[in-house]
Amino acid sequence: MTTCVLEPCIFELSRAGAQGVSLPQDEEDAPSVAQWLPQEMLRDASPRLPEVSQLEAMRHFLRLSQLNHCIDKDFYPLGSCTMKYNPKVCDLYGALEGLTRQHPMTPNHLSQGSLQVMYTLQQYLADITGFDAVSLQPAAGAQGELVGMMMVKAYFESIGQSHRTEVIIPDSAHGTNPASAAMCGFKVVEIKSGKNGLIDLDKLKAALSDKTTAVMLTNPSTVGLFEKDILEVSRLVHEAGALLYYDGANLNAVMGQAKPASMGFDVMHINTHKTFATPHGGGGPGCGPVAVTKRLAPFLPVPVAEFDGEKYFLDYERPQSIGKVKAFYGNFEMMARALLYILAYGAEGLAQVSRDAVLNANYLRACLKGDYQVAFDQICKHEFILTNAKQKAFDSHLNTMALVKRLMDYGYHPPTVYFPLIVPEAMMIEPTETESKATLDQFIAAMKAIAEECRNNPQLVLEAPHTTPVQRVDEVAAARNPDLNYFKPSQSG
Amino acid sequence: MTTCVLEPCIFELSRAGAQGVSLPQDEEDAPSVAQWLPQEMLRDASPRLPEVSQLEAMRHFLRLSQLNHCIDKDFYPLGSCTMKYNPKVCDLYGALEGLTRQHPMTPNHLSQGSLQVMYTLQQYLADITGFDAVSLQPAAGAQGELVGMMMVKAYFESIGQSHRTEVIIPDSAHGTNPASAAMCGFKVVEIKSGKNGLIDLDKLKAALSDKTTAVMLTNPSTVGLFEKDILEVSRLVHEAGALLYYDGANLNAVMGQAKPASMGFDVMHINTHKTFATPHGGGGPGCGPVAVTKRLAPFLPVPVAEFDGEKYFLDYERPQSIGKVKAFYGNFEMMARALLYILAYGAEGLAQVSRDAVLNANYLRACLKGDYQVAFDQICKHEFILTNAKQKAFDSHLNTMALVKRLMDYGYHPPTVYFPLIVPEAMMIEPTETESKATLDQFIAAMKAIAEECRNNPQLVLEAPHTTPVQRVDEVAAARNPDLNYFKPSQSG
Amino acid sequence: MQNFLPHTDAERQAMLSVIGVEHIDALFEDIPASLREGITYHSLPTKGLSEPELQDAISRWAARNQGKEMACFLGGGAYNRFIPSAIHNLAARSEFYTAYTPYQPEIAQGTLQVTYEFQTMICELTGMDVANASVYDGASAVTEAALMALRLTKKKRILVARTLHPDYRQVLKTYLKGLSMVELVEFEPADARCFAASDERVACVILQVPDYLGSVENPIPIRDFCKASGALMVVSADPVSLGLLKAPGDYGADIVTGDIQPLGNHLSYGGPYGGYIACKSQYLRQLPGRLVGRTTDKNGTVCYTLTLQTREQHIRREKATSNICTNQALNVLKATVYLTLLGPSGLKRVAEASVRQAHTLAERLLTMPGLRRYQPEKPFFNEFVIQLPGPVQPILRQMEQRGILAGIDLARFYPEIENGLLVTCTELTTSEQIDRYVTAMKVALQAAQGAELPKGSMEAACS
Amino acid sequence: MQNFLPHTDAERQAMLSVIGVEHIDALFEDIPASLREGITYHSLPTKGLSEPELQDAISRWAARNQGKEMACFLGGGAYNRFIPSAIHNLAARSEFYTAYTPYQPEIAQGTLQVTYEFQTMICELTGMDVANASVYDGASAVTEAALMALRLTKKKRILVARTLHPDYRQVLKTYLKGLSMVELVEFEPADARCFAASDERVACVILQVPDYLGSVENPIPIRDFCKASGALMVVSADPVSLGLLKAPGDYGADIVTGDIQPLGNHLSYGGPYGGYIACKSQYLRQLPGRLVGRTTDKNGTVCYTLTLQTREQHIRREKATSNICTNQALNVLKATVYLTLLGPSGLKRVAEASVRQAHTLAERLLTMPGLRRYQPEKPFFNEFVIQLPGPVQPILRQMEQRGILAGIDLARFYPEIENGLLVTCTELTTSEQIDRYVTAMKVALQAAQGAELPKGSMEAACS
Ligand SMILES: Cc1ncc(COP(=O)(O)O)c(C=O)c1O
Ligand SMILES: Cc1ncc(COP(=O)(O)O)c(C=O)c1O
Repeated sequence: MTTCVLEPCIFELSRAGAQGVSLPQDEEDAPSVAQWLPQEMLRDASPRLPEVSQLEAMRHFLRLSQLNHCIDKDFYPLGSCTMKYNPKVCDLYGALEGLTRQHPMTPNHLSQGSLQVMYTLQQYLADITGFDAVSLQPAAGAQGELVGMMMVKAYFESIGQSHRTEVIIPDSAHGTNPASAAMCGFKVVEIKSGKNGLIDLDKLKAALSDKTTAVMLTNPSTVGLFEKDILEVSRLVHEAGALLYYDGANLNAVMGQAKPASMGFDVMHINTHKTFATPHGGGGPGCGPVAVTKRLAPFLPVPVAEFDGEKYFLDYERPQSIGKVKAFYGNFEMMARALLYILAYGAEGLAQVSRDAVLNANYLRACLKGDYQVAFDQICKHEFILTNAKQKAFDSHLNTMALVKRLMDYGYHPPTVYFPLIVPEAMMIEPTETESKATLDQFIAAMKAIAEECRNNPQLVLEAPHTTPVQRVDEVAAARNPDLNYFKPSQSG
Repeated sequence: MTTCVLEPCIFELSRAGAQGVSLPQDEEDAPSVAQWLPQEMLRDASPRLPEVSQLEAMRHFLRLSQLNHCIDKDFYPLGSCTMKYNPKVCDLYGALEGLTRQHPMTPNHLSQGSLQVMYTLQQYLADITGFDAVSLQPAAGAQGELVGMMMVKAYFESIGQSHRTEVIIPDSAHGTNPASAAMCGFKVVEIKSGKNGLIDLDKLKAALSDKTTAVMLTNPSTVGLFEKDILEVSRLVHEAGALLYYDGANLNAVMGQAKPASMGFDVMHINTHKTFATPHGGGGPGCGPVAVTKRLAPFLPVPVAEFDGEKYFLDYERPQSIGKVKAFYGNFEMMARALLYILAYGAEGLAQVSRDAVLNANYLRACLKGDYQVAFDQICKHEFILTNAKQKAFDSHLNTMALVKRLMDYGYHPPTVYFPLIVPEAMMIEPTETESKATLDQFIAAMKAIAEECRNNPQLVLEAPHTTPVQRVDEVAAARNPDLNYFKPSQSG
Repeated sequence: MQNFLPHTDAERQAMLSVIGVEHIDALFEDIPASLREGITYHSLPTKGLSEPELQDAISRWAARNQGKEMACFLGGGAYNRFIPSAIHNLAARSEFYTAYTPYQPEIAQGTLQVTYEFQTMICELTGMDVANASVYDGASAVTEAALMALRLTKKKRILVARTLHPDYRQVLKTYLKGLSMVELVEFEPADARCFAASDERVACVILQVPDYLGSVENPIPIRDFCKASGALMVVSADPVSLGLLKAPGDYGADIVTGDIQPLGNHLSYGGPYGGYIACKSQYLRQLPGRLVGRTTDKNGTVCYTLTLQTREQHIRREKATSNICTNQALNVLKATVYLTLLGPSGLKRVAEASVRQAHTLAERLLTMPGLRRYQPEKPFFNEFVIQLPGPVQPILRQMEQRGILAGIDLARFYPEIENGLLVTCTELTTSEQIDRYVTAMKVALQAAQGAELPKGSMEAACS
Repeated sequence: MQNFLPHTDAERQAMLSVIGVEHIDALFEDIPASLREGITYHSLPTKGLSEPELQDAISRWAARNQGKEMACFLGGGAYNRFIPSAIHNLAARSEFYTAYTPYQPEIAQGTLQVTYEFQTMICELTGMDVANASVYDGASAVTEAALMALRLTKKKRILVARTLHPDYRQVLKTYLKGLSMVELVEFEPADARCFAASDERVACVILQVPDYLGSVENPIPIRDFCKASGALMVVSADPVSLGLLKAPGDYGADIVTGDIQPLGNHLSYGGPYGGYIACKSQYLRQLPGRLVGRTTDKNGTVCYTLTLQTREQHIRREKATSNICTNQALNVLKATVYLTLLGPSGLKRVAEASVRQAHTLAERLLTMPGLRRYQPEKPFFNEFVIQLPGPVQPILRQMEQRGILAGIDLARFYPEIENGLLVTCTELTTSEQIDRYVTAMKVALQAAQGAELPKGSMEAACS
């Protein structure tokens, strides 16, 4: 039997003179470009890019691809990430040269298709969130947060309250929240969550002051529960003269049920690559539109797509705008895909998306709570948290990481682990609405089987995974001696 | 560890009410179609087609796909099949609605693009083969053979020689040759090959008579050797008043070296899915153009693409035509892909294709002959034959099938086995020109390792494959109790 | 220019020395010098085109076709149907697209299982017991069915409906020409006399349902005739129609054939499509083409394999059931994905929408003076024949100028139907297109009445 | 309508009973009733569109854009380059397209290894030691580099060339606004005085090579200034140019950034593209974004994993090097395949052809009376600035009518360049397009001289 050899690095396949694509020949009498460029700015040595035939390239990347898990292959119960299925009709985008070959500096009157997409998506997102205005420019959720915080800052400057410098963030928040606030120059004030993983109103009150610019919340929170006191929170925040930011990563739970603007939020971002199914592509690209109330609208990044009743155009005339956060207008393809997604579902369909997402999560919770400790055992929204509490009783080494690595042997991607930080040994499970009951039942069976293994054969679990292309990757060595570049494998770091 | 469970049959995944694609809703007041159709012709029960969500369908077929070997993943040394790499630029076809959405009955003046493709390909194939006229209509090589034989028949009828009823075919020929001749009503006269797997001139002379319509040859022959006496063969055949048919499956060996028409052939087919790289798609589709001399041109199937100096058109005015063998005009997409392929290489490139194909075959032969018996050990063309002669000395069970099954464990597709029939235990290896030296060297290493295993550990080989999704499929049971239909698993047969 | 060839010259030289020759020409010395001398491909470009140039070339071909911008009322065996996007994504996967015929089941379970699923789906649609892995197209399918019938019944007479697709009839004729003594007789289904008395000489009767002209006729008289005559009943059927219409097996067919193009395959100017053949299990051994069977492997895992290969040319040579080798596997994949995505209700809906649009258009056209339906008493599916008051071609040219491909001129195929135009609707036909069709037809008829046509359109008519 | 939701109503009910509630609404009772009451999405269609309707919608959007039919002389940070077809095939594979961030290395080696290969290629192009797995785009890349420099030097002054892409400068400004005391100073690279004396306050100097106006300037004075001032030298560079031009690391850059759009990524009206950042290894700990490292697994197999994650927000929260989480992984894949297919000679050829076409066009334009090049003494790469004798917009409208996107009007970005037009060529620019450009420009200039423009084009000019 051959041992499992993974694919060599592309540079190992390189052979001088090989080429993967044929380019036009220079004409016989083509002038040398050296005459036009300063000699000292020309390369002496070629970059060591790979030289391989097209077939060698295809095989290399095809084989690599097969080493990946993906949502089109199997379930991805990744809490907070909303790994839902992306309808393939969106892939038509790539075949339409009218969209793919449109240069961003093409004048408005020749870009009406693209502008229509942007304008319509702005309208729809405003409607879905309940806000007044939308910018599609941010490239992802984190950049949306940053834009939101920048607008908050600009707003307070515009009303002469530059003394406000603090942002209050619960300890359950995603890491991007404090990071974005910090990038904006704010001081982050972390508050401890209450017993249910929700806001502790007393702690909030204590933290609020005339230094507070904003409170950043995720709702449903990162433990998968709706902030039942949200209206009270909003009242308190606004009473303190601060604004309320909505991290839209969990929007998938509440469509058709509640609009963030109605909850009392002032500004939010949306992760189209979560809620509206633009695919993750192995880590990106995404699109992180921000939506705001009228009060904050003047501060939106430029340009914004507008419609004058006849034509769509890009509006740069926004004197109070915070400026730009991306070259051009944002990740346009993701906008087109998100718009297709929204059109595919319609208003009723989106409401059903959230209902099914919540149904699936509660179904899993109900079926798994016999075998695993549920961190907050009550009706949840689109996700919930398990821990290893029951399993570690059998063997103290049975931590969350061990449990989820074992899940890979059953063909599943592990849940999100060790997040949120407030639940020790968290396994956060978000099934999304696109998973069928059959898939959920199989997943339940796998989880139960693992629980059983923990009881009877903990070693099997502790040594997992057993069937993956590689097993128990040495991450410590990777960090200690970073090898990040094939030609310079050792970095001082 | 989980056991390897393959994918369930799609019908097992079916759930009443699920659907994989959303279709337009009927309008509220849409009339029932029952009024327009005879009641007794309407279905009583629905067909049991699967009912699954789009995600379930995607996962099912994606998982199935990953169970396949393919040329884009690894080497396919399949003799006679010319499994070369298909340049991905040809895939652009699928994105161009001007080509994909053209209905075959669109009038000529609105189909100039398609007709230009057909006309140009006809011209190029005529040039490459040296013939005068080409029909692109046959769907594959076998249908090309049939068309060729039909034309031969029509020709002899046209000159009043209907008494000719025999076709001479060497015993080394591909099974389609006798089958095609038989479908055409001819009597097949098989002649034994000479010692080198080539035509035995004496046997040929003996077989030729005034009953002979045609001799069907493959050149290079199916043992991978050029018929060195081809000019003499041609003289003999024509002296007997018969015609000479060229099975073009091995055209990949002689481009830029010799044209079949110059060799003395009168008619041939081309497998574009071999020589010109339209991909195999798991068994098809292909395209099997026929090329003929002036003498046979009047008999070509209708229509033929023509050009009047201004416009392309389909010519049906061919009174002596054999008729049609396919609805419409053939596998048009394959024609477009073959034309792109020819354009990608140009005249010099095609000559290099054959040089490299032959180089690769001889390189493998030279490197493997120490470990395996080469059936005809001399300079070969694009393929050559090994046998198990050396290996069976170690263990009489080490037949060709065992050897090649073991090759799968090394990641390779087996060579063509037990063909041609004239070489017992044949393994026919055709590397094609798109394989790099590195790939060939790895394959050689694998073959040598297997030779070593045969010596030292024959059991390992005899029980192979060990790493494939399934192993040693029970083909006897499959044939004895044919289960060809999920809902009717047992057939009387 | 490297094209897609991987070797560098240095590698070539290294390989030659391993072989033991100095120059590549040494590998071609067995080819007579007279053949090699002065060989050129003068009509081809000397050097290959680069990839940007190839991209450009194919885009220009596409741009020179006008079909896709027009409203398409063409049918006649090739249908402009909705193709779910997921099909392309799956069919483009290298694992399906660049795999060879699944002769080695250990590493071809993907293609094999898909084919088994396809066979089952075709049986469900047709009401048959077994189906093969495809033949070339609907024409070769019905032809192979006729050949099956000849072998099975050992009789020599084939009755074929004149309403079978004209191309299919031509293919049948071409194939049968080779076989001595076989008699091919065309009949007019409307002519009840054909089947009044049984005929022991008949091997099979071939009909198409719905027929080429769109009509759905009662097949029972033919079924009864076949029963009485010991002939096989062969039905050619658009698989989409079988989402709504009775499975031919349910009204007595012995062999059912057709083309799977409408199941998720591109129009592509006529191909590649794919033929299906399904039959009752007693005819299995005479079924041509590949068959996939379900079995188990040495570990007991359920798996699939090509089976009953002794019917095929690579084993049986001149005694094989057919010469077919390469088939239409990728089209089969697309059809299987299509049927999986649509399911029974989706397929039915597609069929219904097509029927509904065709009847809507027909009804509106038939209110126009001068237009008649051919054989108006017959029920029809999604196609129908309109008889125009004058020649068809000038009307088609007029309609084209309004962006409409109005139908197929029946003059070549059915000269007996005066000024006949075959008009097709599918589920993609929109109400707006129907409106445009009706308006354009009015204008075209008026122009035609206005005696002389403008010069330009007459010229176009001759091309 | 099922859309893409898998459950049937029966299944929903069954699941509710397992949960122990009767109605789905019971799962939403924790949401205040006041929020739930009367909620509607009035601007959305009530029901989802079917797939045929969606296919139609997206085709209509595409048809309303005119860019692809026109000869494109637009550049300015987004380039109309040749994209090898193999890229699409690979990027469309579900295993790449629908995978999540590779947090679990056991089942993400594909994405991880591709990223490692990308990091290496970027280092080869830039002459740096390490590169990250991407940031959002060229603008955020240069901005993150500036933030790195602030952290590394603990200084507060940033000098940025006025010839850095105007959007990038705007983004930089927007990001820096939040940070107190940081001073952003624009300089004019042509102005030698800027760097005459060293300045200890400077954290970094940011320049673009070739710059936004296409010029290739001598970076040595700035390099010397940085050395003397203890400032970091940050260079933003089009990666295609680095196939021909010296790696910035070779002339002293500390951090190199840019946008990978030109490496096989679609124009797509501005995104998604992808930013790269590469730096010397001593700055590694301040590099933002994901990094992939090579290591081994428990069996000793070479493998890849995300590493040094303590720099990132999910570990370090407000102390992270950046807030970035989702990045541009799929664009990275495309760039990696692009560079693999082209190799060093292909990339060089693409760069050379672009330079050659730009110079051909420039030379021909500069023979035309009234046209001048801005700063004609400077060498340029594949872009250059032409100063027109009059306003740019009417000329652009005229050129558009001849199917040409003639360039970027610099009025908004560089009002100091009177009537400036940035013109770009790439390897896809054909000689025929250059001829058309020259002819159209002649006509347009004549029309402009003829005082009044025709009415239609004036209207268009205002849109
Ligand atoms: C709760 C939460 N907030 C913010 C983000 C950041 O979004 P993005 O990755 O799109 O930048 C995420 C993404 O994982 C998240 O889960
Ligand atoms: C020598 C030879 N002849 C004929 C054929 C038949 O060609 P096709 O499969 O295209 O019908 C083949 C294909 O395998 C072959 O190898």
